[in-house]
Amino acid sequence: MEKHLLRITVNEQEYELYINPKALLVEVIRDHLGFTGTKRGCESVSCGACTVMIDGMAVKSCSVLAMQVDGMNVTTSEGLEEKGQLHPIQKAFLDHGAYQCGFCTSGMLMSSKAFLDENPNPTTHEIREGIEGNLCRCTGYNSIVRALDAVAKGNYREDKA
Amino acid sequence: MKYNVINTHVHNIDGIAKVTGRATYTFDVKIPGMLYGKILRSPHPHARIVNIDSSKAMELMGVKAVVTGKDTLGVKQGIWRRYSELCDEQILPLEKVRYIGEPVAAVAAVTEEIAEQALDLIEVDYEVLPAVYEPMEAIKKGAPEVHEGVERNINVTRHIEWGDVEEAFENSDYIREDWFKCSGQAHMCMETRCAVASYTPEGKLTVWTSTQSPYYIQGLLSGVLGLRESDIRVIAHYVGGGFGGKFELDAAQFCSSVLSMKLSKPVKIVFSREEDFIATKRRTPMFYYVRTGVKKDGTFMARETRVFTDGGAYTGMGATALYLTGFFHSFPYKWAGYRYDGFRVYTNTLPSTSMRGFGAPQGMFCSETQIDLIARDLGIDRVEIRRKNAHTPNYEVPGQATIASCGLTECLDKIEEWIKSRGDLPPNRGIGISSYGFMSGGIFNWFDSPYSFSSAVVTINYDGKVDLHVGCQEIGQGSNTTMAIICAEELGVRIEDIRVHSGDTAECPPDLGAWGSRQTLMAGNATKMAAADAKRQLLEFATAKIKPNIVYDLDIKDRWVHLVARPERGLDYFEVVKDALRGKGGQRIVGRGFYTPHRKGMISPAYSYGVQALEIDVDPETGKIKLVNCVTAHDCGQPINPIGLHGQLEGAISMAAGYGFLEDMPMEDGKIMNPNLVDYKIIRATEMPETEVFEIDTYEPEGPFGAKEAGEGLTNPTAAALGNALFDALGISVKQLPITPEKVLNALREKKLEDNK
Amino acid sequence: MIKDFHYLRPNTVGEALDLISQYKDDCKIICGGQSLLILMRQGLVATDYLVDIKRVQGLNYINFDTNEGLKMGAATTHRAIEKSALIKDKFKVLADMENNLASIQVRNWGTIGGNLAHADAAGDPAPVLMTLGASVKVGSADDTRIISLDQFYVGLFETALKEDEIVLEVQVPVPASRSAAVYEKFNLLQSDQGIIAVAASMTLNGDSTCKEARIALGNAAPTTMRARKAEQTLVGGKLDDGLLEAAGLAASEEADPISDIHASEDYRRHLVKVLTMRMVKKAWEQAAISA
Amino acid sequence: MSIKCPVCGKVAKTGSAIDCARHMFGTGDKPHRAWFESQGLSYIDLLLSQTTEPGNKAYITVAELIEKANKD
Repeated sequence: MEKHLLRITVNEQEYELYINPKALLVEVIRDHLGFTGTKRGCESVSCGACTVMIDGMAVKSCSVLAMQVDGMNVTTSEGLEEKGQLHPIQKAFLDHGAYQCGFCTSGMLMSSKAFLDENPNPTTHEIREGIEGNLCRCTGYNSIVRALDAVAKGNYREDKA
Repeated sequence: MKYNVINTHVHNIDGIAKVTGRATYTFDVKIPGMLYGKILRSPHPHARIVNIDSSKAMELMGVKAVVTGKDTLGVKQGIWRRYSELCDEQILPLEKVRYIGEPVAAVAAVTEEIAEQALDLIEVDYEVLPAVYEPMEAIKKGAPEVHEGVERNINVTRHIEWGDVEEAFENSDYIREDWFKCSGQAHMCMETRCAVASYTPEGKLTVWTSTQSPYYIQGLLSGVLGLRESDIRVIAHYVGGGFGGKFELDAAQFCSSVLSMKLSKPVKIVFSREEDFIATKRRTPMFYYVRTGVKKDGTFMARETRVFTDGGAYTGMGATALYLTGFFHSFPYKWAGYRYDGFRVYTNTLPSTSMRGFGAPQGMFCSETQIDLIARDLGIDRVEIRRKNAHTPNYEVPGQATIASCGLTECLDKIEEWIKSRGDLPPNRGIGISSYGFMSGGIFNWFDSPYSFSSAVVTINYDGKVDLHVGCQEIGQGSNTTMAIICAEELGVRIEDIRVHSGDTAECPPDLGAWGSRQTLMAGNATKMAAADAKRQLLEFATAKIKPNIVYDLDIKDRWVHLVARPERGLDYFEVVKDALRGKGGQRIVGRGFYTPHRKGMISPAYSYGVQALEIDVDPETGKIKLVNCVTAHDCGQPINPIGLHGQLEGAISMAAGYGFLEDMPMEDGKIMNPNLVDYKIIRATEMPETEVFEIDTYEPEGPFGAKEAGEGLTNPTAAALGNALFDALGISVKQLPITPEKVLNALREKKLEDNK
Repeated sequence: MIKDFHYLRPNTVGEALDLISQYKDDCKIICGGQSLLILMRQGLVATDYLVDIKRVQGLNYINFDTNEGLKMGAATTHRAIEKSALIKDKFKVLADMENNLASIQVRNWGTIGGNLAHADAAGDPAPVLMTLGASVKVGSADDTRIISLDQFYVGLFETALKEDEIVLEVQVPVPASRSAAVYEKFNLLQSDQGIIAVAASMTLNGDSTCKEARIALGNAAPTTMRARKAEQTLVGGKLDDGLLEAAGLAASEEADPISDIHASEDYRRHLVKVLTMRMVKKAWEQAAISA
Repeated sequence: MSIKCPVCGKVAKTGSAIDCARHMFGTGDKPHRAWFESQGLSYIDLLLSQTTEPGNKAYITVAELIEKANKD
């Protein structure tokens, strides 16, 4: 099977690699590039643990061929920190205990980031819809909703942080 | 009493690793030369293994080994090690398979893909045997034998009785009988079962795995592999959820170990989500018959309950669930006479076991549903009837349990208040309530551990940093943080002074692990004792330095070593540590602690209590239920970690509400029909109700700083509260879980017919 | 595990159609591919060549004009449709439907053309588009043609597409005056497909009697279907409970649902009836005030 | 007359056969189970019907046999 050249930018770092075109984006991110923050929890595009941002959009990286994002920008949870500082959403997750086992957290963070970038002043129902593609078996989601609501209310703006 | 660390806003100490993607789960472990394993599973619910031919698979390029039962010691293992007849599972069976999905062979190859291709090349001849799928069928004369020589497939029976049940019924004014069916439920941990086993020629085996009890896995692996316990190192630094499904030996752990021992290479096995659904274990399905006698005024007199549980193919933890469901079915009420007979029946289905609540959610669903029916029949208020019969502090459940702290009555008052505050509800709205309670760790030791149930070691370094080694297991419930809080409080330092070491049998003392809500109380007591031991040693030096009048006591708070009576007189903690170390010839200060319950009855040293109210909205045309509000009055003794506590509460609600109206594992001829996350329904953010919790303050004398169970018992009330809310809204009672829209609609139809009579 | 394949990524529609006519049924087309990849991972679908049209130029647009109506390129994502101000304004029912289609992640990557061509009877867009009288423009290397959605679905996961054809565009006519369309699915989780879904569009005469009714059922048969008997019971009628009941009953009888772990056939028929009554009433009332 | 348990001789407070049956089921130890079998009944089948069918059939059946046993 001829390999294809994939040019991809992950967390602001450009990579060039030759891959079997059937490789899923999540496989490239985890197995080829070693960003293991991104997880996998199902084979049915259901759980959202593999959620990353592609050109700013939340997408389930298990549902996409890596070749389909050739030349695009991918962000994973490892790419959220800015200059070594936690992103406001990460801080809010800590303050509100918006994770327990932590296995869904990376995907949850990426859905949250993409959602708040697009809708900075959501209602709590909109927040729930924003993360409904991500399963969490531990928290019951409400702590995550509170965390995102706090970020939206500006409690984590740099000047306040 | 004022605390510096306990019940303050403390970040989970694993938090930063988890919100930055740095936390490395077994799922992420990759070591040089690692091979990938896959498991061949039985397509038959019941069949004799005639022959397994793996020659073709071995010819496939990249395949390194194929193992079957013949490559193992053939040990029948089980977690009830004290009772050999209950150790009934060969993870790679030699004789026959007993459920669809049971492992028959395992492959190791250079890639996961090749391993999977190899599975198709293994030829297995089966002699298919007649199978049985329902306990009520399996128990009949002439039903297929799941395990040879087990009469009527009855695996375990349990009898609990106190008082004179006949007399109590005789003295009852009203007797009610009901039949219930409680479904199974998948643990559905986000991280599927997985393990990386690495055996080296020195004869040592290291296993990274997703488990609730590294010590159990170490012990069980030792038994099936013939290695010394101490030559096996089990590592579980981050675990993607457990919920009762990850403290028995699983096929990922066993098969990767067998393959690694054969090849002396690391082997990784990760279950697919489908494997995790069809071939691990599940919440125990139960058939309940409940006969209850009460006085006109609502006083509970007698209860006689018979339960048949679907055990599936093996025992596992199911034997414990059979006992606990019978005990907690009486909970949290007083009965003059109580009799429970439980029968666990083998079937050719996925084995059933412990799952968060451990049998209690089933028992309480049946009990609390019937209590509302009785209250209606007698025209008594549903809160009143519960208050009248509620457990109270220092109550003894005859021959079973001694209750110390109990805030149940206060919880009932709080919930009654909240219900009143809701005023008149709009049509098709209803509020249901359910009381609950749960154990703070089990007293039973069927595993036959020679070690104390929990141990901890506190080591103080020259710089004042404290290393806390505990065997209790962090699985997301926050035990590392809880132990750090307890240690910091007792020692008088800050949370950032503590470094917790857990999840590694080579570093940490043995501990039974994370199940039965045992860690806060048991590991917490061990940690507190270890910290107190270390503190005592520090205070010896401090006393020598301060030279106070002998009548003065010293203590440490927030890094300040001082006279209790004269807090301003004291020394800096860090200075004292430095001096103490020199005084000990440079040896670090080491404190030890351990805990094993004694003289605390049959079940547990302490019990949590609470009452939950769930408000729902029903669409009477479709039967669809929407969760609106869930309010819980909760007595967990002294809260240790408020953020973690709230998270446990909400997480339990989502899981238990799912059990009430969404989650099920329907089967056809032993085949699970929804082994994926499209067809298996789990509550998502949009289905989760608003939640509120009232903490009811009590002090539990047996618990560390007065704490007791907090997270698991909360799985017990929600399904019952949901059913009772439906009863409140539409006057119908559905006695089969889950309460699906279709069942609601059928119940409404039946009610119409009744009303028209 | 996915079987190996040759991956082809044409840049233009022309290149794409040439490749497809060259490889015919030796190739599969991937757009968003979220459903296709699941089937490939399960080994249910294997292919020698995979033609990726997700980023082909000129398949991603939303246009509207007052004569031609609405035109959407096949590679337009669900999310783009959901967010489009134009669609919110002219075809709110489409935007609302998209808003409840799976999750944001899926809507971000999935495309309208891919969804329609996948031909899942439980898919959300098809019933809504059917009631709006929509068609799809399909094309091959030699030819393009228009197929009404009513004729597009021929069997379980089966469309009228020839082996060398793909969907290029979705066309929705300008809604008649005094008309309105609504959609509702019954599910247990908001992001799920419907156990049953019903879309209805009502067009009224001046006296608010029913001029035309279009009712489409999702997941009520092997394919998305029109409930024509129910529609006929409504034409010429006045809005009242008896008429609604009759329409609901007709729809539940002409539906052909299965029994599975999620619902029995009887319950599904019941849901068809309830939802049809609700949707017709809702559409009727909206149409009445729309003028 | 007050009914005795044909196995252990216990007399239920009410002395009624049905309560005696309840006592025999509840005790359910080997000797008591053996008695069921000796009457050509299956303890387990009786439990099964009691726990799965409405009414009180199993107890009534056994009560009748107990009365019989007490007569002779």
